[in-house]
Amino acid sequence: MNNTFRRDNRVGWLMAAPALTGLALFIGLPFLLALILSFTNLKLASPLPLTFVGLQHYARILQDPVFLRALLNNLLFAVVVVPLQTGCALLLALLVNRKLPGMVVFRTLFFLPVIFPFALISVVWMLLYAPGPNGVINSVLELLTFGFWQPQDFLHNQYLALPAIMVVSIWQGAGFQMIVYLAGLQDISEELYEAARLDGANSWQQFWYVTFPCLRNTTLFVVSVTTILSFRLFDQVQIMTKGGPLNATATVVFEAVRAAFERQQIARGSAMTVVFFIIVLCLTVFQRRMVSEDRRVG
Amino acid sequence: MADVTIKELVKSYDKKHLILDHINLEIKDGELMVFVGPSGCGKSTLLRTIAGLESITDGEISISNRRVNNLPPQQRNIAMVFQNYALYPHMSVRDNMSFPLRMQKMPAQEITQQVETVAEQLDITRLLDKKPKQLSGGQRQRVAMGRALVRQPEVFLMDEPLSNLDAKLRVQIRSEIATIQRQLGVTTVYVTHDQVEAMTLGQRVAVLKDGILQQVAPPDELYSRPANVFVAQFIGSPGMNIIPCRISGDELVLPLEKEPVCWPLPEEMRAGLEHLSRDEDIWLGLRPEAFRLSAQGQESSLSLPCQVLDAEFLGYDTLLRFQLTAPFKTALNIGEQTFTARIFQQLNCAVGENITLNVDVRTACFFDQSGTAV
Amino acid sequence: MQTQKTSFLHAAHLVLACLLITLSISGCKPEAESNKQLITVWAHSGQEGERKVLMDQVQRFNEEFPDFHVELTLLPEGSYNSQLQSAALSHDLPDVIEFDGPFLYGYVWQNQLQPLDDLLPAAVQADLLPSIIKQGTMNDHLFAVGMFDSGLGMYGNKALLEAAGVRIPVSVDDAWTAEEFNQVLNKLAAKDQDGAVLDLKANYRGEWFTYAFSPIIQSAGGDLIDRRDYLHAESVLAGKEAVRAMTMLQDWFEQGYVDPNLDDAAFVEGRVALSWVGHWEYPRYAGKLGDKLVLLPLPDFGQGSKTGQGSWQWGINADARNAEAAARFLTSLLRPESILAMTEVNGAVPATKTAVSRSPLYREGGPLRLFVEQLRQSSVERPRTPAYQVITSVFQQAFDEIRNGADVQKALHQAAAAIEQDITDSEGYRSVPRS
Amino acid sequence: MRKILLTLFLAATALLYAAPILFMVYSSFKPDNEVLVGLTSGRFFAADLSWQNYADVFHRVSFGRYLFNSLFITLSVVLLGLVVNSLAGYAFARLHWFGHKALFGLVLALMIIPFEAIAVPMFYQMSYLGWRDSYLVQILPFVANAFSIYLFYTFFIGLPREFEEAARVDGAGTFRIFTSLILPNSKPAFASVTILTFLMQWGTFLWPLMVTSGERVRPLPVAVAQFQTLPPLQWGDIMAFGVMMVAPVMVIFLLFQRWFVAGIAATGTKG
Repeated sequence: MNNTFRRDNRVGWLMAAPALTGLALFIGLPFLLALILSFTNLKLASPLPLTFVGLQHYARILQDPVFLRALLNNLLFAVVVVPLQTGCALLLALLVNRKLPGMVVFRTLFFLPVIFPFALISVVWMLLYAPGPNGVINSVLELLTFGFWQPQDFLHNQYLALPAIMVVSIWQGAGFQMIVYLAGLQDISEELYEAARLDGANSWQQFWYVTFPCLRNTTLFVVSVTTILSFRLFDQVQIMTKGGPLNATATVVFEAVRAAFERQQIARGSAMTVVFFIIVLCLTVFQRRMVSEDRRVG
Repeated sequence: MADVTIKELVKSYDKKHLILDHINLEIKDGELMVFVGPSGCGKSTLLRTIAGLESITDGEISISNRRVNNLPPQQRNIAMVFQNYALYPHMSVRDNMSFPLRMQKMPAQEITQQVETVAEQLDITRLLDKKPKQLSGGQRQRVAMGRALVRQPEVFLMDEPLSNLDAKLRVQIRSEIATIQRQLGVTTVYVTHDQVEAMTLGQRVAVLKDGILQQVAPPDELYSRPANVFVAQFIGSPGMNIIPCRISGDELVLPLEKEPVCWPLPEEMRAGLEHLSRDEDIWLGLRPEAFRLSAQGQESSLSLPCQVLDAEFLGYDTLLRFQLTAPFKTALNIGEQTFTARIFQQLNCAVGENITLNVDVRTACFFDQSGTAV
Repeated sequence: MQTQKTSFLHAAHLVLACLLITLSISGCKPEAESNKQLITVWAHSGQEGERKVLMDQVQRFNEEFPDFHVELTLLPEGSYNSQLQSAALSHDLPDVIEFDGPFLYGYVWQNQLQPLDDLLPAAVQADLLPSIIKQGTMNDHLFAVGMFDSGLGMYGNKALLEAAGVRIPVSVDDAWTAEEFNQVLNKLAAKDQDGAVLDLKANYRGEWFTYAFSPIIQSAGGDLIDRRDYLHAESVLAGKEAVRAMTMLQDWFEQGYVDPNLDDAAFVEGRVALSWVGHWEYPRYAGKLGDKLVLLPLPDFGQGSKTGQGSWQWGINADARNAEAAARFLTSLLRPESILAMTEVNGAVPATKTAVSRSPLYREGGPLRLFVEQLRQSSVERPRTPAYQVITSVFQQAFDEIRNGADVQKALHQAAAAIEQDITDSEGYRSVPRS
Repeated sequence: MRKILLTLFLAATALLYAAPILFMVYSSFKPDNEVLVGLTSGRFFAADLSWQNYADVFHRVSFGRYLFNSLFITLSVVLLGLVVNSLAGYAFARLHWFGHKALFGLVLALMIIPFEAIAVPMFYQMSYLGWRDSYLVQILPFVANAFSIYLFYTFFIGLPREFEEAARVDGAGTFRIFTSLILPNSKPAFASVTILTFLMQWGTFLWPLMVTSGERVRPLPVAVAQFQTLPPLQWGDIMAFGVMMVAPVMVIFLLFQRWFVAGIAATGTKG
């Protein structure tokens, strides 16, 4: 070992130490804690002695109809929101990826919801979803259907509550992904389109054979991020529906927080947290595999 | 001023595969030494070990008899010009050139003065307040030179400094570099993959291949007496033609199976080849210039029947690519191997035409089975 | 180059400054002048008037007792108990803690509170309403006192009720029976534009649902938990009485009688004739409806009209630095003037007999006298068990399901099972001595 | 012609898209009892507009305090995060120190743990330490960020190594190279990380909901959710609260729009 290396060693550790300490204390440690606590009977501020209960909490939550419903809701949410939001984002990106006057304004408008905290968006949409003919959305629907629409209490209807939250989420998230798609679109060389035009491709064919394949990795990224976000769903549920009606909008994270924070059942909440992490892990591994497969082929 | 001595230098990342394989080299004070070789040969790595940017596994590097193995770059009193110039993009030319001096804690006034002196020398005074982005390739190159010169280093290291310039500018700056180097007399190590650059610029040239030093010699010696087949083929454009042969007494024999063709060797060459054992298979190396177009009907014993594959007229000379025709082709078992001749006249040969070329054997080189010159 | 360096230095200094500010702000709790004894107090941030009265009381106490300094922190109601629980874990609870009545038992079980029997003057204790004493007592010790108790009932719009031609009950004994109530709703709906005639404060959240609707179950003969051993819930919470009562409640939603009340103005705007709510709406309702406002008892589901009781209460931290000073602060809160100031703004039932007799709302013949009568004869305190925080959370969930059309039997069964499981997991909430 | 049609179509879509926001802004000027009015009722566009709701917000809650809390927490996380994560990113990208490869692998692995997966145990951890209800508990856990480190790493690894080598030959030490060379040439990376951290931190809800008690350290998102439940329910005030809550970000966004877009695009290409 020579001096250069030794110096690098010291300086390297010094530079990385603050971040590594932070990650260890505030991600690593809680993560381990989640694993350990999920095997105990811990309740916040309970005077009972700590005992290990093995897999009891896992066994229970996996039989708990509410938690299972929450899992199903997350899944439903992902199945609907991922394609819709990705599609909307791509569509918006294609629309604003043109050189027309005023395009910057449109782009800004589509992007605007992204800078709104979900908490605020949820509050605003709660009002928009107001039941009865005075609710804005109800009255718009009434107008559009020439009065055939029967006013609904969206957030208290077990069939409409989850879709209502989906709409809010798509509305908020599409702008973000539009930008990601825009970046992807602008990475595609103009020459490819010129070549395609010379080969006689029309606009649709250009999209299908040039644009879409070139956006493969972007799409994979957008899809996987949206999928994971779908499973992280919490703010809207907490504010708009509290998981109801009939648990139609309960989510895994909401259930974990409800158990740990509202009912002080830290151990049960931790077990849910671990299940949540395993889902995210699987999704991530799947996405990574897709991307690396693409790299091998490409 | 300083000399650079490299002894038994070994560089390896994994202890098995050697990037630099026991290099021994002495660069004399004030000399312009060029490292040349194909990409991946280790020439840049060698330069960077001298700079201190790469650690070494074994051996020793000293500058002015001072062992520098473990010294960080800034303590080696060297300056370096990088392939992409590595000008700090956020600083003006003046700040770029001042940077090394400021690192030495030189008083501001002296810095200004020295920067301006060097700028004048390189004719870049009017560029001093510009940012690198605003400069042309040639100007950037000059600024990079300036930044290296300004600190008056003992050794000047240049890593392919011209490779990002167009051909014409490259020639111009190449000669400028040579001039400045001569004026200042700074020991300079110059890395290039371009053998023409190496030949024109280097006072001595070190040829590397696979981390092994092949030959260190002045350009003319490198050309006329390459140490091995690799150097012979790497130096010169196009490289040397290599043909299998045998020496039999006073004669050069092309060992054909049915009917060996023999040429008598000129007197002056015989002495150098005497130690070869009779009938040993060796290699004959012929520069493209060694071929002459034989006049019609004036066949000498050193002539070769050839078939033209292609003739490129370059304005002054013609590069003639050819194959040896039968019986050589089959008998020598050298298949479709092609050779190149440089003929100093305009030639109008049709492709496929059979012609005869004479060979000036006096400039020929001989290599043994392992490829080493004999 | 020089500018680059200095700007980095500036950035670095800024960061450092931020860090220092952070540390200093989070590190030092605002201290009173050093020679005073600090009494820290946490209270829920209720309605505007309540907040103001409380702050006035604190200020007055601080002026009156220069040796002490009461420092009041107001926490939002939504997650109040959760906040207290997490503070309890690190022993960060203040000297004086306010909490919603039924949570008392959990705090006592966790050994967070100390008994007030010997701390509060006997005269003050004797003056408290029995309902306050009952709510604040556990294991034969008084742990908490309140400035007021609550009253739950139905406010009616006399004009609308009379227009529909329904009988208007005047006392607890005289309450509508469940069947009669259904007819009332039916008659009211017939006259109503959108058919929504009942405000159940569906826009409220959290504890409201347990407080307001567990009396239905109790009136029908069920309960949230079996109060004989506080270990079982199934037979009372998922029994046929409870199921019948909650099915009736579900029916009100399904018939469209219930106004969603998203703007919290259904009653004051005259959209509904009946508002099922507590004392706190009295000032607003009375201001808006005037003479047309009548107060009615909740319907009788079979075992007599039942109502909720208990409201915010005060206790003293087991770790309090100076329990006597804290008790003195509580005593000052319980003075009739303090109580009356508070109940004047929130319309609640004053917690002492003296204050009740002086209250224009609650003294004999006052417009809210019914609440006092209810507390005497028909109110049911929420279960006095540490399991209450789970019971209420589970019940709220069940209520939400029922309100949205779930199978009542199934929802209540699940709730009962969850409650029983929690009790088992907590080893029956056996008492654990303070370590 | 086609262009005009397209522009009109886009304008209509954009307007529809922005409608909830416009609704919020419009409602914030209406009297509270006029907010919940159907579009078709004829009263929707007929309200008396005033700034009353804005005054009411300040009267009813300490809006200024919430705003300060949000700004202070967010800026602290952003600034400290820039320092800490860029240093780590550089150490991983350029320096050879014992364990750097293994640790970087670990950092990459940590990237996939979403905050929600550790919120519960961290809530316990912080409650146990008695750190709740402070600025510190809202700042410190979010300073070190695996994704930021990764973004810096990819940026630094793409910078020509020759700058740094030139500087080392010129006599600069590692910290000097980092401060006077890497920093000024990494504006895009810093901008990306700033924007992303800012957006994430500004909207954070779950964590402050769990760990803040009073208004002393509570940030805007939790405050707005709580304001919505504060009796009496006045939708006009709530909308005014909302407008004031996004106004500062809106200004920042309009000023630095280019960087916002670049920052977000970076997540897509680097992720």
